[in-house]
Amino acid sequence: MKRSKRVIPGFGLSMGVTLSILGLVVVIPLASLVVFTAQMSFADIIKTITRDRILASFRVSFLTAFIASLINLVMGVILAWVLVRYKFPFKRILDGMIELPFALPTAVAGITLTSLTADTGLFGKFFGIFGVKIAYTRIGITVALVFIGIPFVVRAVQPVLEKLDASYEEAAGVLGASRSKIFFKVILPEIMPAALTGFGLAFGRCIGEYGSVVFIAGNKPFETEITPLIIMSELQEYDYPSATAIALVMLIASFVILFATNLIQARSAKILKGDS
Amino acid sequence: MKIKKALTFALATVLGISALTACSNTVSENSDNGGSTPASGGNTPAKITLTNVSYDPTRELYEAYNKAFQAHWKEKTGGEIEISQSHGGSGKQALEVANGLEADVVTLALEYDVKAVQDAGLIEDGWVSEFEKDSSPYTSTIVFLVRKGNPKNIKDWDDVVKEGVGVITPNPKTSGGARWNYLAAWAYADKKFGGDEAQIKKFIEALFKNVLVLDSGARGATNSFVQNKQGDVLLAWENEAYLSIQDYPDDYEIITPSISILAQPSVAIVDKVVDKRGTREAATEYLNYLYSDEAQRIAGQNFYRPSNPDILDEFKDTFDLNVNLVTINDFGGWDKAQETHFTDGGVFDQIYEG
Amino acid sequence: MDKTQDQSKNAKIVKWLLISISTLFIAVMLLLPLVTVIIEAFRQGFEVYLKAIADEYTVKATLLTLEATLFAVVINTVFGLFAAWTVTKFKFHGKKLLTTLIDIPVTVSPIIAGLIFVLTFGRQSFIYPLLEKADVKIVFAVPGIVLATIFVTFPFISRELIPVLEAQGTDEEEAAALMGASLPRIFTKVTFPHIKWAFLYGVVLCTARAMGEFGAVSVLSGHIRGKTNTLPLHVEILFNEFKYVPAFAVSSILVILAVIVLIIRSVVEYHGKKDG
Amino acid sequence: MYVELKNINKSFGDHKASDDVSFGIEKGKLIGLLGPSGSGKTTILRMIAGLEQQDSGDIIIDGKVVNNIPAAKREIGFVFQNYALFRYMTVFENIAFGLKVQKKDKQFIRERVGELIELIGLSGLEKRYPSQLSGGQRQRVAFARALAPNPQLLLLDEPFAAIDAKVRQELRSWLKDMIEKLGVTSIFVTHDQDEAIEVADEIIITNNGRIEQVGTPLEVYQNPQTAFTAGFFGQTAVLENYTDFHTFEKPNGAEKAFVRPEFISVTKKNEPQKFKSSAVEGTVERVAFRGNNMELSIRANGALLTAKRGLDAAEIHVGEKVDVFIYRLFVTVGEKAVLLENQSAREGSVFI
Repeated sequence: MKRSKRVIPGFGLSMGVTLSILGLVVVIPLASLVVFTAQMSFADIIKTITRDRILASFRVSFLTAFIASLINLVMGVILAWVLVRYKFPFKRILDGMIELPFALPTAVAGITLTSLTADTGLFGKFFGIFGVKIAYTRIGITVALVFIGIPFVVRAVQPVLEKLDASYEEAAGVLGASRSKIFFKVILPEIMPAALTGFGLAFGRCIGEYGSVVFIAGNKPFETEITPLIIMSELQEYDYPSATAIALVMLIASFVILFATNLIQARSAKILKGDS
Repeated sequence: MKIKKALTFALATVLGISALTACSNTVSENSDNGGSTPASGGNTPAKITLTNVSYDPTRELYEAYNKAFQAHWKEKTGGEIEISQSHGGSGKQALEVANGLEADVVTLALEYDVKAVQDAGLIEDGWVSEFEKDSSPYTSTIVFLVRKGNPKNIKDWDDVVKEGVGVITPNPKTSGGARWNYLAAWAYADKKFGGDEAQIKKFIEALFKNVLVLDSGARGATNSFVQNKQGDVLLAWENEAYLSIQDYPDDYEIITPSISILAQPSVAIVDKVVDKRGTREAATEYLNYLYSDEAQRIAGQNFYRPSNPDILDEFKDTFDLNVNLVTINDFGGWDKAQETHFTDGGVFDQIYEG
Repeated sequence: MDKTQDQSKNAKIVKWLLISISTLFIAVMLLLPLVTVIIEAFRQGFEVYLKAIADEYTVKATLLTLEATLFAVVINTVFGLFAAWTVTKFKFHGKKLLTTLIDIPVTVSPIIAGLIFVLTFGRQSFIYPLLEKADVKIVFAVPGIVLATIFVTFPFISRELIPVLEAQGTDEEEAAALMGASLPRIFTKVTFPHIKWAFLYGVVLCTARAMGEFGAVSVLSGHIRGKTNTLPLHVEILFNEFKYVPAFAVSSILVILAVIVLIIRSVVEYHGKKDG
Repeated sequence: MYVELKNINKSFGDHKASDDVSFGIEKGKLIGLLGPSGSGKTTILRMIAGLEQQDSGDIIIDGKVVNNIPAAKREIGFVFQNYALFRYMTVFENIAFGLKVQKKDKQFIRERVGELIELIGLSGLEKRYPSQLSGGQRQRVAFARALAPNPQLLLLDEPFAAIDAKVRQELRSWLKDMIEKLGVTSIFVTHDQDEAIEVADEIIITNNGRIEQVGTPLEVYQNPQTAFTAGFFGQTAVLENYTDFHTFEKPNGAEKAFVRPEFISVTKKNEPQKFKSSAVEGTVERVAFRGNNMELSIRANGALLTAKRGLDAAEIHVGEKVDVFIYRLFVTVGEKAVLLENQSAREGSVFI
């Protein structure tokens, strides 16, 4: 990196404010988690996080979060496409509702979704006809997580799609490509980095989601018990070391996910900007 | 140049931090209006506030009791008293107190949870004998709540473990009430199989095979059973079961099993907090008054079994007094019960992991 | 674009198919829970509803929620502006790490978010004695709630600002700086007009999320009625008291707040696009 | 005629982009669509490609009415103004795209793309992404991509607009050579007169959605038939009262006149001026060095004229009084343009 003199003023001030708030709100608290866990021996940590029940909860959390984010990836791209490319009645309303999961308290969402998808609820009854149970199963968890993750992919893809120059599609069209080919070969590569970023954020958020899931999950060990709930129950057993060790695993997972999305963005930036 | 930059930087950092702490200071003052300030002087203060950290099913009980106590306090001292309630899973509540939630008194589901607060250094040893009846002013037990007409014909624990019966109970790992459920079932099996541990475990295993939803708290379990109509039988606190009957008299019935457990919720003064806030007198009176006839009746009206036998007798039409109740001492006390059954890798984990 | 009858017919089918899928998805996943909340809230008539929302504890919880939201928005605004300025206007080592740290709160489980503050400021923390001496309560008191709210909404404003500032480059600021403009002047006259709408959008999102946070606040609150109960927690309490109608009535306050915020969001976005 | 447009109309809202446009193009020709921005030239190109649909009129390519044939089926190559290279594809993938769409076999694609990369002189850069190429290289790739499926008609939208001046010159001749070599009928859009004159076999001048004139560069330059064309080329000066300058006749309905720099002879007071009697006096307001000549701005009879003067001639300074003689000018009569020779010079020799 070149060391050029900074022309724009305020580096010290803005960096100082940024770092102090960041430190106080994010870094110190996160570090305290690490410090606390570090009081355990490494072997104990490993032993704690590899208990069958905890491994099972990782499986449940990661699997449902992954499926939910995958559904959101596909639906997010479709929604973004529809909202950017088509004109139809009530579009503004549809667009405006996307952030609802951010705004609606997760507990309210959980309670409501549970009452809708339980055997007695509107959807529970309907799917019950086909013998599909939603509430208190992994499907239920997935439904709650889909709800939580909706805004991420849509809001990541939408601006990219809006800015996408029409000439790319026209160029492909003139060259004889069909609509589906244009979409998959030309448009999709353009929006994929954004979509994957959204996917990563949704995935990270879903793994850790608690409020909406506890109501709908059923919480049965090995079946529908999610990791955040395990952390909660470890806390209630005054087992701080276990809780923090498991939390640390989740935290590392968050870091890895963010790191991966950053990598994707860096790779696409490299292709787009050509700074090799 | 470098030094100047560093100075700006340091200044900014200090500014940022002081801004933040300034915020939190104002906030904490806000939150405390009428909190810790009074009660330090010797004269009767204008208003005292107490925080009672309790567990889930006592909401209605303390709502009624607090009113009665306020009247009593006024009569006795002429002063006003305000009581802030906090409810939640018993274990979680204990943990929060241990972590700094400022509670003057705790009224939790089990002795074990109060002990956790004690272990944090907040409650002095010997609290169990500080109040009458091992500091449990009221007791309860575990009963079955079934749907009206008892379609699955559930009479006792044996019927609960039958195949095809859907059971709702909270998770013993996270819910105090659920531990009572578990131990009650264990007590029954213990008697049935004459202490044959392998068979007892099998029995408990069969019970949890039938569990459809394992909510994290007693109230969540009741919601699953009552609101979302899951399962055939809810293993519930006696008072919870009666509350549901009160709300939906046409939908549910209570079945009392032949053997259950005497659940003794514990109350205690949080010494560190009351000393700091100067509320010991009020807190002691608050818990003492729980043993008064008035309070005992309030407990009975809220479907808790009064610990005063005379008052309990007044409610003999409500409670099935013939049930054979074991106590936690039959399990060697809470520490042992916790160690054997509920710690990680304990019997409960073995049931699921095995 | 395709003018053959067949193709344009196909395109139309695809268009309406995608619109239907999107609308159905939003209706089922977002609208229905919303409507359920409202219907349940009014199940026992308007009077019961009014009584529920005029309840002393509900009012106090609403005020606390608004207070926490206000703090979160103010602090995140300060942070967001400074962080975005730092990240986009200067070159320095460790920029990637900084942006990753800023993003971390999005993917950290709310439970862990609560836990880390308990670890940092709770009894077992080494700074607890200091706090006790100064009689500053953080965990299980309002400051803890505020901190948790700040944490979960931490990147919301900076995330909106950074891409806009990045796209805008540093030319204008450099030009202004060369003419001797001071930092406040450069910021208010040159930079801010560019990011006005993105900034407002971030504030709106931050507000929405701050009002609805459940998990993290739940861990840090202590649930003392009338003191440390936010609206989402109050909903849970009512639900746990089997007061379903009041629970949904209080939820409806949150829903209405969310809808108001989302309407503001739409308006902001609309203006932003018109200007941009 | 290989490409023919018949009575094309096209509006965007209130804006009339094409107003009864008709013209024809012969096979193998390189056509320049020239006009100021907003004159509707790009719309014409996009309609030929099928990227826009005309409101009325027919477009005929190779004897077939293509009105209802989608862009993808018209077998047209199109080079976009910004090139629209697919950013996530390498040079090779970009050029191969059209062939892959046609499901050509791999071997064929490899050969054809290799051939084209050779042709555009970018061998060795196959694996680069567009962002890693210079402007000129991108343009060549866009050109190769358009040519890969072997189109019968190549359309180029402002092909040189995004390239810096030095490379532009070079690319112009490269493109002209390339198109001649391949013999593909081509139409390019430009707002740059020099570019059109230099590159095109034939120029179509558009203005306000209408075709003003069609012809070879020389024809269009020398014989503008409309007022617009007359004023469009060169650094024309407008004379509101051209009769102030001597010895031009005044046809019926004549309004104003256009004068190009090369129509003007400037002499210092002490230099001989052949038509001194018909010259007027002017004041030099600005002198600018233009590389191979000096450009003079002269105020005469209230009008500001631009004239050229060789570097060999004696220097002229700002503020100097000079003699200005106009050989010829274009006079507008309504929409038409008429060339008028200075009557004094009619007998004299003409030079451009």
